[in-house]
Amino acid sequence: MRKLISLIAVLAIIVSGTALAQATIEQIESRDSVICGVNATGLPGFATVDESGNYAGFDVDFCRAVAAAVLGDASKVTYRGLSAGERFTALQTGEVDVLIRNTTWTSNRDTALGLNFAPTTFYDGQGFLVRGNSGIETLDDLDGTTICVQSGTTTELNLADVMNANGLEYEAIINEQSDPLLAAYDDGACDAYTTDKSGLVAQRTQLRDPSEHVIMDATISKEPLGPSVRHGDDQFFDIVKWVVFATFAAEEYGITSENVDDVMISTQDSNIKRLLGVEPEKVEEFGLSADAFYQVIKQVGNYAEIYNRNLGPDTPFDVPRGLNSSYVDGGLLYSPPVR
Amino acid sequence: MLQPALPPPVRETGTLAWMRRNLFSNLWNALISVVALVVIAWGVLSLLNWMVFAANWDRVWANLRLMSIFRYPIELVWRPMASVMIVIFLFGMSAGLSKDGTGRIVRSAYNWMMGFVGFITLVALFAFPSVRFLWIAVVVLGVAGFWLARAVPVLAKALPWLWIASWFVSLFFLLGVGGNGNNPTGLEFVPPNLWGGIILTFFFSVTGIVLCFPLGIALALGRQSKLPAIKYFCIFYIEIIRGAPLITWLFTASLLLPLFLGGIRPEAIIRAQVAIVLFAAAYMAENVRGGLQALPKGQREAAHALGLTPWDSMRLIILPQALRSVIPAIVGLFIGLFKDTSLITIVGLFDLFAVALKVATQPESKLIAGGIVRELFIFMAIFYWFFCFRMSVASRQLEQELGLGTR
Amino acid sequence: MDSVVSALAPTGGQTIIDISGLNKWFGDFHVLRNINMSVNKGEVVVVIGPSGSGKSTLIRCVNRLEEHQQGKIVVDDIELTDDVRNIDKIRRETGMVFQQFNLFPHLTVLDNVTLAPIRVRKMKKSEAEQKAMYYLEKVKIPEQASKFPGQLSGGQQQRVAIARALTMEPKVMLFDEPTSALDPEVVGEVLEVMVNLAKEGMTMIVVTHEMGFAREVGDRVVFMDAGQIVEVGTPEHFFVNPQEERTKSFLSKIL
Amino acid sequence: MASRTARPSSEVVPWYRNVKLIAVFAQIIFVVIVLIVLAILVFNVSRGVKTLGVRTGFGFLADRAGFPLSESLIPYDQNASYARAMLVGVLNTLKVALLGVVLATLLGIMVALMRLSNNWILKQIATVYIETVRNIPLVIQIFFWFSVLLVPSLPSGVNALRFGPIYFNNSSGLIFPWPFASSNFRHWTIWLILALVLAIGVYWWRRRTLLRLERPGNPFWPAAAAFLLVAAVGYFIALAQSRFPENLLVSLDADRGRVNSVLDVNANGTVDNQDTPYATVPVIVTFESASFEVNPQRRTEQRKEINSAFAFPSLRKSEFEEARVEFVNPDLNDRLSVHYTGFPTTGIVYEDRNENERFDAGEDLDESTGEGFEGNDYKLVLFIEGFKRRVLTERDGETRVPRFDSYENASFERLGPSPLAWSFPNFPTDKTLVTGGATLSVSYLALLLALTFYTASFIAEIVRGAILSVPKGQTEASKALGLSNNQTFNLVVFPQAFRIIIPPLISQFLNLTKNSSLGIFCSYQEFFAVSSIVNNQSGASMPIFFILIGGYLIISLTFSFLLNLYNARTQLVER
Repeated sequence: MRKLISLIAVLAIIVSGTALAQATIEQIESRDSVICGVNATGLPGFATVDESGNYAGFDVDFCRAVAAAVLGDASKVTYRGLSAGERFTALQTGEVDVLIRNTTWTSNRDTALGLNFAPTTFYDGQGFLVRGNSGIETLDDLDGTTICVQSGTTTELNLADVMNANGLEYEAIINEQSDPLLAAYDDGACDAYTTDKSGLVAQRTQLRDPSEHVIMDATISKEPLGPSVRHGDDQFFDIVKWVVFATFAAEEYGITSENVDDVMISTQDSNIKRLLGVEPEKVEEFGLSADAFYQVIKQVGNYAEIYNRNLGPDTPFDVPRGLNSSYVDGGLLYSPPVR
Repeated sequence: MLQPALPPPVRETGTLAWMRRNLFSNLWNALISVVALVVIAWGVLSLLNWMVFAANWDRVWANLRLMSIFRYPIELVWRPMASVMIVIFLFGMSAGLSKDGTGRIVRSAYNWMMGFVGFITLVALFAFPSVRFLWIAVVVLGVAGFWLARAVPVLAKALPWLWIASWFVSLFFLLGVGGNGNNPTGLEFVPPNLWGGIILTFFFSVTGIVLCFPLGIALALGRQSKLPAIKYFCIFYIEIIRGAPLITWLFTASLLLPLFLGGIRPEAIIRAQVAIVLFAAAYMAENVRGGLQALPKGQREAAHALGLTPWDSMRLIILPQALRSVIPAIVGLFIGLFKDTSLITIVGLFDLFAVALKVATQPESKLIAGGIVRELFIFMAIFYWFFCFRMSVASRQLEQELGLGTR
Repeated sequence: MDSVVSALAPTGGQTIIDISGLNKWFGDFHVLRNINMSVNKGEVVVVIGPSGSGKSTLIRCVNRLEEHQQGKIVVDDIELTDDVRNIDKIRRETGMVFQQFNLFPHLTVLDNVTLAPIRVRKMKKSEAEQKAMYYLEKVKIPEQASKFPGQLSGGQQQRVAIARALTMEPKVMLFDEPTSALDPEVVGEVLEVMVNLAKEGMTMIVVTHEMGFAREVGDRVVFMDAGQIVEVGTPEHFFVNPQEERTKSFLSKIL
Repeated sequence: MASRTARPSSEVVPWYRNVKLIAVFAQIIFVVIVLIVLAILVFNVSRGVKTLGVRTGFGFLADRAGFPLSESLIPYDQNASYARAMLVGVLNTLKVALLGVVLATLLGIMVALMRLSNNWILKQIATVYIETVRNIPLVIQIFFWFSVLLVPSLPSGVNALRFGPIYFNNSSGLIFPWPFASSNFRHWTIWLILALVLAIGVYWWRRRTLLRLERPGNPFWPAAAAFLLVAAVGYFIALAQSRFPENLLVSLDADRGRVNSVLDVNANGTVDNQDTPYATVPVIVTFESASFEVNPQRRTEQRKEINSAFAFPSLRKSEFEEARVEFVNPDLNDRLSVHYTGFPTTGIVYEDRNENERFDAGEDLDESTGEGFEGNDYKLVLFIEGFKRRVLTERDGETRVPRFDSYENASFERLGPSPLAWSFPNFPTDKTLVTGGATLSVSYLALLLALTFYTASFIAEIVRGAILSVPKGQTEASKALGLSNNQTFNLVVFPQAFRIIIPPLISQFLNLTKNSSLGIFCSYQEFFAVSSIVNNQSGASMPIFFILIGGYLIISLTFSFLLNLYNARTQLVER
């Protein structure tokens, strides 16, 4: 009989999901899992599935960080692959708790679509891939060149705006798909290939000789990517925000998953004490257990660890940190104080 | 005195005569034959050359598990395999119990299936030790079902019910219930978002055809109804659904179903399944309607004249005949559904096609020059072709057996 | 018309079918025009007439295979109205044999025959089968019981159809051109069954072109044309001395 | 019917046993249930609109779309409205569906005839084709055509395949000459209408004459001849009437390689931003002499690597009087030679080490370094004398001509106006981008080919089945009458098969149209794909759902209405 009841319960959960009225954090706790919306088709370095079926990537690690903070276990994540078309609806209707799917933070999405964006985890922007021996180094060198650009995206608009603004002439080779464009670039059909830098990095690995090509310094657009939650649940919004800040702060203070236990014992810095829950009240104000951020760092790592694991020099991608460095290193990652 | 039968002149038989008749009957034919032979030889050779020497099958091979079961926990792989066992066992029983004309078709399909399963088992035996015993069990059960049914022919009566039950049992095994770490007596729950690959492709299309069946029959009957309200509702439904492509209905179900249901948000897999079922039901209705229309009017009248209730005459006289005559069309619909499952990738579900696309984005796959899209495509094409072709063969045999399509 | 109506009056005995003032239209086409007719228990009424004269429609109205728009049909004291219960009752009391046999091809002969007794009369299966075999013997094909209709000849099929109707033990049998679809050589075997049935005292309405049958078995012959009953009479009277011009010209063409 | 009174009934039938009332009640209950379900859905949606912020109403259609579409039959840019974007999608759907239907029918009939032929190989080819194509999901086939066959296998950019004025590569697609209607087209329109009316008249007249004379014959040909004749005469008259506007201003900017044509609105004689673009002005551009420099580099052709390859902007032999290629560094002219793969614009730099004055394998690599003669050190220059090219200004009032590094005496000549202006594709100076002509994109071709091959396999089976269904007696009868094989097929077998073919063919046409929605898998911007983008941008999923379903329904219904009309006619004519 008990099995029958639980069968019905399970079927009911599958059929109905959970009610919208409950606070997100309560829902997560009652189902013992964070539902995290990630890229469905897979974005190299950010969200992929390996041969044994495990999700991996930069975005995925932040899903795990949220789970570590809320449930104390980074593995308690239910991944939900979302296409670009359904991602916002999925978040609005509560199908996912948090959307971590290379989504650019824009004013329209913040307001009209009812999203709340946590701090940017990856400052992306449109860049250019050129041949190392082409002599093209600055934006001005692109005058009179041919540029391969994906159509139907903001990248095409950005390119047109920037080139017009600087009075530069160029020819665009346009295609909807990135693969044929990349092949065209590889075959010498265009002098430069443009898309978001995160994409350039992943796609460079597909070229015949990746070392012949360089990513130009110039960034012509702002594409801040970060987690987002839906309007109307400030508590959960705060949690996601501070999970991200905690990874920033940990890097700043030099706390890693390796040394976090030692730091906890030895530290005299009251900021660190509050962050790691040695002084529990600040963390508990979030409605989380005192060791929430400790678990994030212990199980997932600080920002540098996450970055290096997925995009760093030891990966096929090797994306330079650039803007995605801590503010102490001249980047944009800056965590407010924990007090 | 009867003239004895003589062998035909030599130039009428033998290979050379065959070639002359079929390939070189005149100059024009000879020219076409030669050109076609050269083109075919070149095409086949270059394809084989590519497949053997140029293609990189490592990534496909390494991702076979992902493409078969996607993220279904590997330690629970016996559960989808249990579903396979049940189905093969019942298949064996059906083959063991079949005798007459249509039975021969079931038998040949069974033999083919066992050959296929045997092949997979051989591969598993050498390459995938973790599932080798499961596959051996599949083969054993397939054979056992056949002989069990031979020995106990009474089972024939239970067979339809066993088939229906098998769907529920398979669902039960795939989904699991009651168990978790603390309660090992049940089967651990595996949420549908972990299902994918080939098992999802199969489960999805089978569920689609099973569930669309009653709805399709109801719609077909409704469309034939004398009551205008019901009739026009059914016509409206069928024509609207058939008027727009499946992909738009998937899109609708994915985005709008939660809205229609007022905040109730079924799992993505259920939303897609609902769309597929509602879609297939309209086509099923048209097939069944064909069967109903082909039924002579006298059958209905005779049933009335005997005083059978409408329900009884429908159940005992009309539907059995109407459905029998549209079996080939229903197999055709199933093939269509099986192929159409590849569209659920548009709503973020991971059938074989979607998983293959995902495999192409793995960092390791990206490192191979030119990617592995071609290899993945060949793999998928062979998979789909293999099953669809066999089903369409069966459908054609059924058509002949039922005396349809012959004029 | 008065003369016709008076000729329709039952010649004695108990009335089992009473049709009065029956009118029916197919769309705008007036297919049955003011039909008055009654049939006594044990009587055999043969309906003849050119094709399209409404003969079939008339007997199909009796068990509500066709709905009539005006008039009254009473079968065994039950009036045929929109009442579901009455329709069911009347269908139980009337057996019907069709031109195209209309056996159920997916059921064996035995299943064809026992289907209605089991489902409608709620008979036990064994009882129904016993009864079925009795009637199959009566139509002289008990040995075909386990075959499927498709395996039988036309004449055999029609006899099964008669057995099927009889197994319900109806009070009235309706025959809708039972021999029209048969090869000439097997017409005889079906007619023989019908003749025997008539001799046993079954009430029958038979639409047919078999004038021999009408002459031999019919108690009364009804001639219809253009949806009306033109003439009614005993076979002797009808075939020997028809009154109406229309009847004369019809008979002159077919005899 | 009112005059027919209800049948008198001796007893009152209770309502629950009255067959007529039961039918009425059943319908009422059914309608009530349907209405209740609808009401629940509407209620849920309206609540969802409030709580979830889902947009309703069609007002969003007027908003600025903001995204570009690479393929459009009507003028469109990102400042256009969502409604216009959707319209572009619908037209793109029709563009692929209409051509696909024609091609699939032709291919299907061809394959059916192959399958029926008495050549064994042809029969087998047809069978294998049908059995393969119809048993693989269409979406995988679309994917195959796009990502496996077309994009990686076609030459890219400058390596475009060339058949005369037709170009084909994997970034631009298929480019071919195409006549565009100029502003003078209106002079010709009247003649076209006249020709059409006349053709219809001739058709009817000829048909009636043939009927009266009881002669076999096809009234189509005289009608077609009449149309062509009037249209041709009309064209020359329209040509004579054609004028360019007084204030048309054409200018050549040889430094930038541009020809501009604008209407000089403010009459100041120079091009400024008040002027409006004026399209389809044919111009002949001439350069007395010119030169152009490039670096040799490694290239890929047909997936094979070629070292030291060079490619100048493509020139046709008719476009120049004389051309020569030299190394910029004069010392190299003695040491290295040039092998032309397409004189004078493509070739390979090599070192003729075995002095056979021919390019041999390996000679394109420098012996000392093992690398190609590549980069600035081996810069080549192309000198040409007397360059001349005919161009046509495009919709934005602009077109491109080669932009040479240096030139002498560039000039241009405006050609006369005409109702139709032929636009030829050409390679401009920036090496790769083809302008002019009409383009079918790779996405379009992939979708078109996949739909054509897939649907044709079904059509072939329909046609074959229909032809086989014509009784053998028909063939025997017509042969007995002395008709030839061809006559038997054309006059007896095919007309009978045709009647059977039409209804299932219609449903295949509709399938093809609906299947074009899979264009999203090869990034073809048809109705569904555009709707998805609009949904993604505007969040108005509810109204978009209605537009999508309604749009497809209208397309399907119109299609099937027209085809059924035709079907009804052929069925009538047959009898």
